[in-house]
Amino acid sequence: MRAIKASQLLVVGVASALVLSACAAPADTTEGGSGSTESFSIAYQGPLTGADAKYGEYAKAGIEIALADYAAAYPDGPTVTAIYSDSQGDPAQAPALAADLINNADVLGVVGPAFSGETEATEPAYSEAGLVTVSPSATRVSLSEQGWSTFFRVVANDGAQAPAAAKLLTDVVGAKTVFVIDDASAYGVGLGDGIKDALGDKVIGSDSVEKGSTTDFSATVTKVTASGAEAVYYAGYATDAGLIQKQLTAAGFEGTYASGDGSLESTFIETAGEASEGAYLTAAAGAAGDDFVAKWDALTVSDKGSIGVYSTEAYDAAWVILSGIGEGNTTREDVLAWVAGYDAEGITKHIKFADNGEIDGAGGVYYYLVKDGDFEAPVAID
Amino acid sequence: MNNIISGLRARLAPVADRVGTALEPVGRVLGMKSVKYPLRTVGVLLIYALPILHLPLINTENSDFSGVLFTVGTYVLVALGLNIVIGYAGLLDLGYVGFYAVGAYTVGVVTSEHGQWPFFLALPLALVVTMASGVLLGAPTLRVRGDYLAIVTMGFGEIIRIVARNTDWLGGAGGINSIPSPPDIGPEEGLFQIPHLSWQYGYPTIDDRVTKVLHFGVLDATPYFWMILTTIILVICADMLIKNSRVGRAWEATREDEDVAELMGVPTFKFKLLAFAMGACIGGLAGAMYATRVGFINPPSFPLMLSLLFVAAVVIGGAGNRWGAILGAVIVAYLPERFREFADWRLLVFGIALIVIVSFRTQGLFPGRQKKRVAQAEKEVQKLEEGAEIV
Amino acid sequence: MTLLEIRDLNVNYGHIEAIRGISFSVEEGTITTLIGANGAGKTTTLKTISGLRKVHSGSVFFDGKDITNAKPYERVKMGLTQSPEGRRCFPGMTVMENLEMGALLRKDRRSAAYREDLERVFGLFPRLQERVKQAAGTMSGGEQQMLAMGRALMARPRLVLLDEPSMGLAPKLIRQIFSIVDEIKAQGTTVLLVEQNANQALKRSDVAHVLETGKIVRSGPGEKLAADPAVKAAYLGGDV
Amino acid sequence: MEFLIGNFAELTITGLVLGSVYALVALGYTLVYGVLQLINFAHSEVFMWGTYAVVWVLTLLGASGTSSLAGAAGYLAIALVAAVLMSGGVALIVERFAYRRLVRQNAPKYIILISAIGASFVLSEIMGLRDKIAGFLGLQGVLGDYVNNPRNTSTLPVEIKPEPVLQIGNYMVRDTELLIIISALIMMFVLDQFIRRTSFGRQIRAVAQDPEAASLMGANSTNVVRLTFLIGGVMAGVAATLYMIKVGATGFNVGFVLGVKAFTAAVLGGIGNLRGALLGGLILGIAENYASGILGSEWRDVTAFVLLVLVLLVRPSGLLGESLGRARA
Repeated sequence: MRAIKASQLLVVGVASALVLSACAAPADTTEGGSGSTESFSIAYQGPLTGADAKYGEYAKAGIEIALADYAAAYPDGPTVTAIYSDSQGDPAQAPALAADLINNADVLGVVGPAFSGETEATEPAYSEAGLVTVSPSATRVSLSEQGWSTFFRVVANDGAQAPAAAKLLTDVVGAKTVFVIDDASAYGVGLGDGIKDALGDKVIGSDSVEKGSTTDFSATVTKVTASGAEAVYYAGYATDAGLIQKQLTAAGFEGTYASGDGSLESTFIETAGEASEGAYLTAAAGAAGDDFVAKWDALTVSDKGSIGVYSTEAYDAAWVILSGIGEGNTTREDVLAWVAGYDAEGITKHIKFADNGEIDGAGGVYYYLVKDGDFEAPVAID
Repeated sequence: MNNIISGLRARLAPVADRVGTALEPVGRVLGMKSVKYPLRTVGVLLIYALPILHLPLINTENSDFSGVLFTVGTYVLVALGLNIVIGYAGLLDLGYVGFYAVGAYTVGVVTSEHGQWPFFLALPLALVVTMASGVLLGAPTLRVRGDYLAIVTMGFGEIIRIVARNTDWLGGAGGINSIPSPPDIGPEEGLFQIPHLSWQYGYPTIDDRVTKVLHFGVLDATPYFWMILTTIILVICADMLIKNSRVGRAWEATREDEDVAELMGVPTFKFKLLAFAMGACIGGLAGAMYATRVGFINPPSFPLMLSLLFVAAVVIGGAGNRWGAILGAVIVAYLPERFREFADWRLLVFGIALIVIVSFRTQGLFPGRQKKRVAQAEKEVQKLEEGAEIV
Repeated sequence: MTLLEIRDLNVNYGHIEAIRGISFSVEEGTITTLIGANGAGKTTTLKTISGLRKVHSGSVFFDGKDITNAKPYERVKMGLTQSPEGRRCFPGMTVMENLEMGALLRKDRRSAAYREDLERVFGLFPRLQERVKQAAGTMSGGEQQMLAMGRALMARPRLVLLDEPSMGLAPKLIRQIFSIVDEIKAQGTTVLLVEQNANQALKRSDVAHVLETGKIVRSGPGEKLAADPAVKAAYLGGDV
Repeated sequence: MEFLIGNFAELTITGLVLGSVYALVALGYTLVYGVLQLINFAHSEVFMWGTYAVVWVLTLLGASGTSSLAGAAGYLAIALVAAVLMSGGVALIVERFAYRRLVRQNAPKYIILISAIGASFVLSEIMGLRDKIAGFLGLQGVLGDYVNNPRNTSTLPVEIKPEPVLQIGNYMVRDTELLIIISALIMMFVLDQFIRRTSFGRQIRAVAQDPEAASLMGANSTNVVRLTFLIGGVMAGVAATLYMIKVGATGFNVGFVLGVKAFTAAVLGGIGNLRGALLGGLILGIAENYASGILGSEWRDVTAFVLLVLVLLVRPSGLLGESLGRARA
């Protein structure tokens, strides 16, 4: 009997739904109110679980600090909370998450998407919905070339990093021959190809190792040592970067090792061990200042992430949106306009966006030298 | 053809009768003699209506429900295809994601990377290409048996992904972006608009969201869900026809005992290849729809792990039973989205669930009907064994 | 003294009753034979005694102890081994390794008693000694049968179950196998024999039982059953 | 090609090193397959847990800094014991919870495969969530360093510096490389003798060939299966130690990738065949290196699988055939 009742109910439910939809006027679901009683959200889209979860953790630290700063700077402004949307960095999962954020009228801006792949998959929707996104870490060059009105990033793209990295290798390191390795990811190939273009015939060899598919790089190591290159640049992520350097050193390679922003985290030094001494890491990101770390320490929220690469960029991205809300922009349209016209000093660089959403003037590209088991303060490459 | 239809009818009649009998009281209440067709229609309509009803309990938090339903739809489609390979023909394919990728890449290449074909023209091409790739991969590999096939297919799945990554013509590591949505049918505003329900206050109210029918925008996944649901229904119909035809019986014979099937004149290799190609084709269909919905594909979207999830879907549902495969797909695709609040624990819980489900339902949740028959027969065979002594 | 006792044994396969309430006992130092047509339940009875099949009801006693629910290896330890139907030698192992498998649970691998048993088996089956290093899978059917029996004896059992030892063998070999069965008995091991080759089996049985569709329909001393016209008509027709 | 010839010795030896690890892990797959005809998908995680045992025990012992291989020998011996215990234990747990019930019920192979895949997820996720699990149990304070950053790479606290010891061709072989190859060969030899000569080994082979006949001989098949998993786990533990000596870093997801390769190696050599696992592992390791050298590292996995398909087309049951039972195993 129970089953019958349920199916009857369903039938009735469908019928009434159709009837309702036919005659009822759309109900107003947005809440009215003004001043400090209003509440809005900013969202983060990126990996919070899965293999890349640490990037989400790092971004979370920046966003939480920005929220605390916002509450201090605009005590009378609307209440803003953060929604963390866990895409795992996966283009397949991201669209449904983005749609949910778009359907949530409280969300006025998105910090993210964190990765380039998920950006490709979700930005068309954000763009159509007019929900502004400011990415702290999606660096693929092509992202700004697709005419998305809502796409902004506070980080220089791979195109800016590559020539600077090439310059580091030739001018600072003084290498005459360079071996370029990429990790066959979209990021690694883009960066690696950029460096090869910039170095021209100084590149005496290259190889491509798949991210995470092996921990044994002996064939690559053999290639490097056989080529006699004075420097190696690895375009990829920290663990593999560390393993390659360690195995290179073990095989007697004595040249200079360099890698990019994907490797700029302690994992690289831990993995490479002593071999990491004297390695260069390039990034279009400055270091988190003591001030930033102190603010993070002072945070009282229970889950405040941790500071790492792109934490400061996440802060800047969040701040661009939050300051807009604080200044009284409480519709998506206004926030979008605010971000597009933003022109102020951020903690990583001066933030002003070009029409395509790229950071104007690209900010600087820095290198970090590994010394005594730690990254030294960044030095601008110019 | 007549054969097929009468076979189909004979096969379905008892099921329909059983359903009819079970639902008889409902019919009496509604004052109808037979309710199975109206009821089934309502059921299908209800599934179509799911994305706009946003029913509490099954609605997903933090993840757009129609988007989730679309994802579930792709898994269901994939599971139907893989069920032909694993369930009907008994070939363990651990590289099925390869065909999914081929379908997606075909659409990506002809609609965005190297052409501007409309989606509905690219779709048939994707079917042809995946079917061809199924034959191409199947021809050499299907000669190896059993578990070797599993590892070889797994290898092919990986090869497809790596080749896509290393081939610039296929977009390389960066993948293919700006894959267009299917063209709208009818006017820009959709044929008509359907509002969504909201359960914000515990009872249904009309939300201000509307879905434009047959308008494939990037914001609303509902039309895509309807597209894939319609495809699923068509595939199920085709699946029923084939399963009950001579081909279906040949698959069954091949699966149960390849040598005996050969002796009875079944060209087993041909039939295995057919199963492989058909499975590939349906997997490609799912991949094509995925590509046009997400608009962006790259090699990491097709990891080996996905193959394992697909196999898990088919097997926990009950290999050989299409409804079981569908249920399995729903479990594998929907539950992780529904229970997003478990966030980091999802894969762990999923792993535990896999172990628990299979250890209590050793034939899957819904074993195929012939599987049940086989299980029954095995008991009898054991008795006959006794008499099969060679003198 | 009664070595093995079966009481009211019932064994089912699914819903099919393979053994329906049989009872019999095996006296120490004798040869007991079960004969019957295909599907009568002979092999099932032996598998149940060895613990490969679960009992539905009834009980099995060995040496006065209830072993109805004992594991196969526990029964082997107590001195109950079987040479299974179809020989079932380990094809990938040498003759010696197969014999050693038979003595798996013995702890006295280095003792004189063990060597004695090995000598005894080689005495019974000289062919095996010639082929100690040959893989069992490459030997003829008769040789494999000898190996299977020798293997069962290596555990130094008190009761050995022989399931169709003459199956598929040439007449000359069959006679040889049966004379070895006599020899085994003479050396003091009790034998429970299952045979289709009823004539040869009955001749040397102290007691025999006729099984039909899971039931014992006739019992008696072997010679007497062999003379029974009904048994003769049913089982001794075209026998060797 | 010129590159291959010029660096033949180096590519071959480093390939052998890689192949040795594949081979040791492949043994776990091949043993379980030999006895149960099942692919133990969770075996890769058994290896992964072993690598963590190495890291943890060295952290516990307070090892730090850098050391030569000989200098760290004491530490490594203890780590080896820990890894073997850990991997062996995890293998037994897998057998108990993912296999035993299903094998007893004679469940279809696919079902057992799914159970194994489930176990694989569970094992790697437990490792990846160990901080949260420790927090849940209130042990975070006690376990501290051992459960931090579970999704990140964990590195060996003492860094082992390889020293060149032996010139082969134009390549100076490092001591670590020599150790790995020799250890793998020794382990293979020991295992081979164990399976061939001991009573336990004979039981394993007997159950592999005919489980019912084996139980008539008094073999306890539950114990044999357990033993098989245990041996596979022990070998994975040895592999894990060697792996950590060479690579020095691990992560919760290192098992999957290596497992796929090791399994491929087992099939290549003939699954169920111990010597096949060794041969398959070594060939795969070398082939991957040669292919990376000639075609570029991005093609190495493709090469591995293409090699497998080609071998299976010519020899449908692997290079040496399936035969855990053969007299000459």
